[in-house]
Amino acid sequence: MDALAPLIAASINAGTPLMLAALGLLINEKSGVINLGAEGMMLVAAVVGFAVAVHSGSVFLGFAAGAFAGMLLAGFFAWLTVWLGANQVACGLALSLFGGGASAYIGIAYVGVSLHAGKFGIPWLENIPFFGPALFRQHPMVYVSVLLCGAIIWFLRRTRAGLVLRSVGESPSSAHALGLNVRRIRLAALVFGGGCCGLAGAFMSLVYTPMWVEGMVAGRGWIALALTTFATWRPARVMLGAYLFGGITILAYYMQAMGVPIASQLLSMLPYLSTVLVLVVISRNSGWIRLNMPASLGKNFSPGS
Amino acid sequence: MASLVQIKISLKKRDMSSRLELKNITKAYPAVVANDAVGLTVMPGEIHAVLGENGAGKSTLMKIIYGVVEADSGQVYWNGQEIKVGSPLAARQLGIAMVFQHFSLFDTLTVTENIALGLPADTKLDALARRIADTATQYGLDLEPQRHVHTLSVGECQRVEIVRALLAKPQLLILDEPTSVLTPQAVEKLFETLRRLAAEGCSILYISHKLDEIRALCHSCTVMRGGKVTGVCDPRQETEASLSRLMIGAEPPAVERHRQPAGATRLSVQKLSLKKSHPFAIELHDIEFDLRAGEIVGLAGVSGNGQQELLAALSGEDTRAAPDSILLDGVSAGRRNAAWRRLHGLGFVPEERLGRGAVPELSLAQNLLLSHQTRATVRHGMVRYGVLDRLAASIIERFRVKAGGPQAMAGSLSGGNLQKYIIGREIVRAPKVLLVAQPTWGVDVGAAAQIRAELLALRDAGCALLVISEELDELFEISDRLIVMAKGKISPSIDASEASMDLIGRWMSGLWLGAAPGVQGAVHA
Amino acid sequence: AGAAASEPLKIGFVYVSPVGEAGWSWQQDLGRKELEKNLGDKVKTQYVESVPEGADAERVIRDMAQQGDKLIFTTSFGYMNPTLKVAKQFPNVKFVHSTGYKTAPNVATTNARFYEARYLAGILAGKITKTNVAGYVAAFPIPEVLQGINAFTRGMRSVNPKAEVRVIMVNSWFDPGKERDAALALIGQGADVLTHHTDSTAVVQLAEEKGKYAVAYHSNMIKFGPHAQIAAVTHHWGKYFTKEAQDVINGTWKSDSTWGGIKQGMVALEGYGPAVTDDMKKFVLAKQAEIVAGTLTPFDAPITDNTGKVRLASGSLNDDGLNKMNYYVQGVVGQLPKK
Amino acid sequence: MLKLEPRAKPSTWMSWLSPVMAVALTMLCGVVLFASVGRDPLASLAVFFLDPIKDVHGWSEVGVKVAPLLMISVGLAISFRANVFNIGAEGQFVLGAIAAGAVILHFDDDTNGGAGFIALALIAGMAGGGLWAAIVAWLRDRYNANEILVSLMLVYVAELLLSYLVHGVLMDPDGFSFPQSKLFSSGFLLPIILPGTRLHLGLVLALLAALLAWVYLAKSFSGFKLQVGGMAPRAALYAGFSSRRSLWISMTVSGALAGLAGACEVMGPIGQLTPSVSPGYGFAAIIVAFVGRLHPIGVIFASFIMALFYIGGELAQSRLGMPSAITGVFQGILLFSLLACDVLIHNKLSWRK
Ligand SMILES: Nc1ncnc2c1ncn2[C@@H]1O[C@H](COP(=O)(O)OP(=O)(O)OP(=O)(O)O)[C@@H](O)[C@H]1O
Ligand SMILES: Nc1ncnc2c1ncn2[C@@H]1O[C@H](COP(=O)(O)OP(=O)(O)OP(=O)(O)O)[C@@H](O)[C@H]1O
Ligand SMILES: [Mg+2]
Ligand SMILES: [Mg+2]
Repeated sequence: MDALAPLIAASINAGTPLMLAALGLLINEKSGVINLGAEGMMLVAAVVGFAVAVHSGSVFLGFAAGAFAGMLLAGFFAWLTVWLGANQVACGLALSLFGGGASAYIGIAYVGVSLHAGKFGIPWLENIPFFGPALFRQHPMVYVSVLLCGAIIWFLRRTRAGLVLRSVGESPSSAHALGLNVRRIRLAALVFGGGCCGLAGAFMSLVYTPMWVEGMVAGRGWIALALTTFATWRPARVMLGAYLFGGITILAYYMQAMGVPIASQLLSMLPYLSTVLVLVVISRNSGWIRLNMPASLGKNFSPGS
Repeated sequence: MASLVQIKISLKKRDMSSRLELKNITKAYPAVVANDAVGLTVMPGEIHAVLGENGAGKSTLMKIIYGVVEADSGQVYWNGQEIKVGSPLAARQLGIAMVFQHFSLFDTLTVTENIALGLPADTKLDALARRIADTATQYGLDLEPQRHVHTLSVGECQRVEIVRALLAKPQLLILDEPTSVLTPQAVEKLFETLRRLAAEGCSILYISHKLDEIRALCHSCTVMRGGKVTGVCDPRQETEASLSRLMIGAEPPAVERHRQPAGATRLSVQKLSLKKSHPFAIELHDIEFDLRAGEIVGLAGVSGNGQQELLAALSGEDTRAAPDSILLDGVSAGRRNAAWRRLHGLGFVPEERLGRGAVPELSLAQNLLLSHQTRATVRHGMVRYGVLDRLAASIIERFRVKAGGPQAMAGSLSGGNLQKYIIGREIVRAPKVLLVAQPTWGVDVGAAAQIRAELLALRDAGCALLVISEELDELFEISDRLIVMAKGKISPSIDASEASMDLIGRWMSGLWLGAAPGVQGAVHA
Repeated sequence: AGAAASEPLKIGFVYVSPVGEAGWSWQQDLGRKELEKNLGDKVKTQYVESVPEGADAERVIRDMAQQGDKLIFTTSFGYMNPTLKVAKQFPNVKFVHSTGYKTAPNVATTNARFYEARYLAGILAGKITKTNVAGYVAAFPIPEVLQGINAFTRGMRSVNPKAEVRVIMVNSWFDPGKERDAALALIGQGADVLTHHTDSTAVVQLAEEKGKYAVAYHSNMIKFGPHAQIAAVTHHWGKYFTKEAQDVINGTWKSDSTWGGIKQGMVALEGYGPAVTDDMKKFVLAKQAEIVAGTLTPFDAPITDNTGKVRLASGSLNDDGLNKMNYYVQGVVGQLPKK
Repeated sequence: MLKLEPRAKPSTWMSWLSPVMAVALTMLCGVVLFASVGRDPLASLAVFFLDPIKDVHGWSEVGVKVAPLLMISVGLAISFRANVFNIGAEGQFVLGAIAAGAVILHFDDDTNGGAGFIALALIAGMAGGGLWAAIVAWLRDRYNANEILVSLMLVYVAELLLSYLVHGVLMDPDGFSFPQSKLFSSGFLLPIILPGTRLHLGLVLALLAALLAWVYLAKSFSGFKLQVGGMAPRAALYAGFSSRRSLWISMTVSGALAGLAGACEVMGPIGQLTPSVSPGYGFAAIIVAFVGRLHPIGVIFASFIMALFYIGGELAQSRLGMPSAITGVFQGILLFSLLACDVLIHNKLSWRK
């Protein structure tokens, strides 16, 4: 049981970047736009956040810069897809590709530079046996991400802005006819999503590793995209899915360390295979998907017609 | 005489201050000028009709008033003041409300949420539910605020739209073809509501293709043609013929038809039941009817009562039906796909032309392949494009389709022309059974007459036709027998000559179920 | 034939990853710089980084040869066959391939006996650990990695028979996120000394953050783990590169297999951290002297694997045995994939 | 203000001009990029775009790179046209390599080989890639699981599987436990079509695939059905074209072509199974497919440009000392430019107050 608390702590830590990114992508997708550029945005944000933190000495500024970088790229994506009507899938792929190259290019100067991650803990709570080490010794960003999840639940369920967002994703033409500015709402959603992906990328380079290395996001942007479908566009399930994925990754390492006689490659497949498995289980009921999936997902809308 | 009336009305209007006045509104799209220097005046408390054939520019004009579409030039006066309506939001703040021709509702949201989206941002949802209930009872428009829109019938959706408009306490209410989805009884109810509103001083702009409705309801009428205003009149003083002349310059040709005995059963539907395929679908229950050679059966009903699902099951787009529940010429076809049924003599014209009846990005010739899949057009797995071109050209000529030739993209045709092409495409296949949905939906009077004549000719040639339409007039005009669909069930069939509008209207609300045996007697299968 | 004295010898280097600031390619590049410093105007070097092991490597190597490089260092195992293919077409160009086992008249191979320093690091770890568990983050179960794991374990157990080593293969040479997660898992399993056979500094940084000890690999990472690092197992290519280049210039270059250890200065244990007491250091240095003297090797019999099978009953393991190593020794927790 | 206005009809002229403009725009960005790091922009561009093809050998190397890119992207063009988004070609490529490699290792005794065996290995590669893609098709068909995500997850699984195998059953027994298979003997390698270079039969197969795909999409009824399914799924249903069949065809064909590319790669320039057989061809081919407008002939040009970028990137490193990341930057910019320029096909620019 001694091993359980660190396992939980590590799972939460590993799940956090996934959750941050997936929450942002969920908001994107609720507005009807799918942005496959998550990986690229995370990478650029990771390097920009890292660079700023190194120069300013402030991790907080690093996060802000990462979020800003993500927002900027998402804004560019929004301009291409929402204003110019370019294909969302292709633009997203281009963004991923560009982000990979550009971050590597910017990052050359920062390879091997190190940041010192401090120790964290919530006073009192961190000393509770078991729960303290499992839950209450995380980086503040971890708690921010949990709060963000709660805020998004509240936003989507309770606020008018959330209602507006859902309506735009459901039927942009109807929303337009009611006088909602579909383009601006989609822009706002995309920029928010970019900001979240930026935070996730910055979390990778500032907290998770903490260092900059080319390609360090290592597919987490794609996993985050998978998580939104996996969660049928519900924030609480995104959280669950992210921690689960993080947990399975860590569990595979634990199993290796404990000497379970299964080849390491096969154990490393576990997170991916379990994602597919859960995806299959969730998607089986297409009616359920239809009820939750934004109906206009992936389709461009132009207010002229 | 019409011109005299016109002068009188326009003189009267100068005296009082108008609620809304449009001058020289012009709006051009890449392909057409939708509004060409249009003028329009609406007085307080007036129910004002806008009349015109398809594509005349009516909806565009309304969207300009409501701020959805921006005019290229022209002026708008609101209660005497020149204004600019930049967005629907601005329009609502002025006191303009609109019920769209195509609903602007959100399936996965509740009634309250849908209505809230059309109201000012500070509306509280809880308080709103009560206001909805109040307004609904005040005008006799029942609604349950917590229900999700996808669980509502089309009539109920219409009510949501109207309640949303009413809650804004408008000074001007715009209704774009609101009755096309209502039963005659519901239309009557709507008219009462509108008259009451008008009496309270609200102006109403009312768009419809149904001349009798306009004559019954409206105080004045602006007629449009090709984007221009061709006249203003008092519809109460006009006949349908004279209105029609104003609208298209001629009276619609009358359809000629003669009775003939029906032949052998071509399509037989027995105990057809189907579960929902998606959450927004309608379940079908024990559907039974026959279709015989040489007759047209009209299927009436308010849309959204299972017609879509029935058609999909009959056409083979939905292959979940029990094998024996659909017999095509005596052969079980419930599980067969559309291609198989087509091979066995079925033809089908769906109501959506673009994206279902035709692929917009493909040429007219290529679109033939959707239903012509025989040795003549496909050989050794390869498409014979030469054959297709010639066939397409002949259809274009025979059915007088206005198009740039066989290579024109389907998406470039106007709705009516594409409809003519698709119907032509199915007719030249000489089907034994033809299913037609909304044959003249959104099609103007002249083309509609042509299409109806073609359907009758096909009937006379021995084809069995099932025509689904929301327009009762049309069904009465061409059908030999009528059946009615409501809540996923089908009424007994009744001879068209024995049915009355009133009876069919009641059946459309599902009321045949408790019908007296006397009615059953008049019914024959 | 030697190059004309006036014309510098052009030398090419092919790296598998970005040079960066630490790790395998970084050490190679340090060697390149040392070579430049040592030979000055007599040589001119160039390098291409991030060359994928596969079809692309052959083109890059050939391009170098075509551009007139007379000596080419291909510094990753996956370049072995591409190097041999290009070497066949350019008999006048000399090639040196790292970590491989195939040679040709104009292809030499080189590698370092990392395991010697690993053994010494294991001794330190065995003395310093409180939990008697060390964690080892590794990339792939190839002989070079297994030599390191086994030597480390044997070193550790030579001073602390209760010690065990837990291993996680992350299936990647270079993925700090994974390396860190794996290290966390090892800490979760009770490890208080961590080491790695991967390319990033993640493991040392994590040990620093969590207050554990670390043995760095490739480079001295003391600045990433000022408290955590107890020592670093490092490699040093400059001297070897210089000698090879000098041989080419002199026309005395021969194809051979160089496998240098601590004695040859290709491998070192350095960067002792503050946690290492003078006694420990003295002890380790004494062992190091024995290795240099040849009286001690990390793989002296008996060698028993972790299933209990005796792999070597007498003597010490020869180079062939080292190269074919495919088992964990006693004290390692874990299992290798079976053939 | 400069404004976009919809055209009445898409412009044919612009659809040809747009890729040219996109390449020009990319070069312009290149000029800015090179100038900003203090390099002579024109000379640098020449290294990037001209040096790779300044002699026959250069062309042949581009050809070696074109072969896998083209083969994969032809398949992807077919699948994207059917609106089936197979993002996992990389995994199918790896499986093709594994299958072909396994067959070769099974039969290869250093003396045999020849056309029959080569064909067998190629077919095995296609089967491997096709079956890997068929898993995606099956999960989509049977369980409605999103093909983008499933195919992507299977990429990671495929790479780990390859690693597992070359560390295990497919490892060279005489290879000192190093993770790679033995070298295939010459009887199992693809014939070289240009003596003295590495240009192998794969390029011919890829061009053939492009040609066949073009005939299939433009002339055959099956290809027509597939595209209707992609353009208007409801029309396909109306016509009685099976969307399931489209899914299966497009998934397995694109998977098989990716598998074939993987087989050609290990039977051509690599000559053995190693832990990494692809530097990301499967992902690059997605971009190739889009740049080539999902047209089998268009992707020939697109894969040529992409190959040029790769090799140009290498040369920019060794000649100019630019970092390797530059290739990705250029590829991204190219795709962005193309997408932006494509807007002008359906819209025109006009001045408006
Ligand atoms: N967004 C648009 N882009 C291009 N053309 C349009 C657009 N909207 C309308 N049009 C064209 O403008 C003309 C007027 O259309 P409008 O919808 O106003 O007609 P309508 O009178 O309402 O017809 P209906 O009776 O069919 O509703 C038509 O030719 C139509 O094709
Ligand atoms: N959203 C749109 N964007 C661009 N062009 C459009 C749009 N809607 C309609 N058009 C074009 O406007 C023209 C008229 O189309 P529409 O279907 O509205 O005609 P219509 O007047 O209703 O015709 P009909 O009376 O035959 O039904 C067509 O050329 C059509 O391509
Ligand atoms: Mg209209
Ligand atoms: Mg030598």
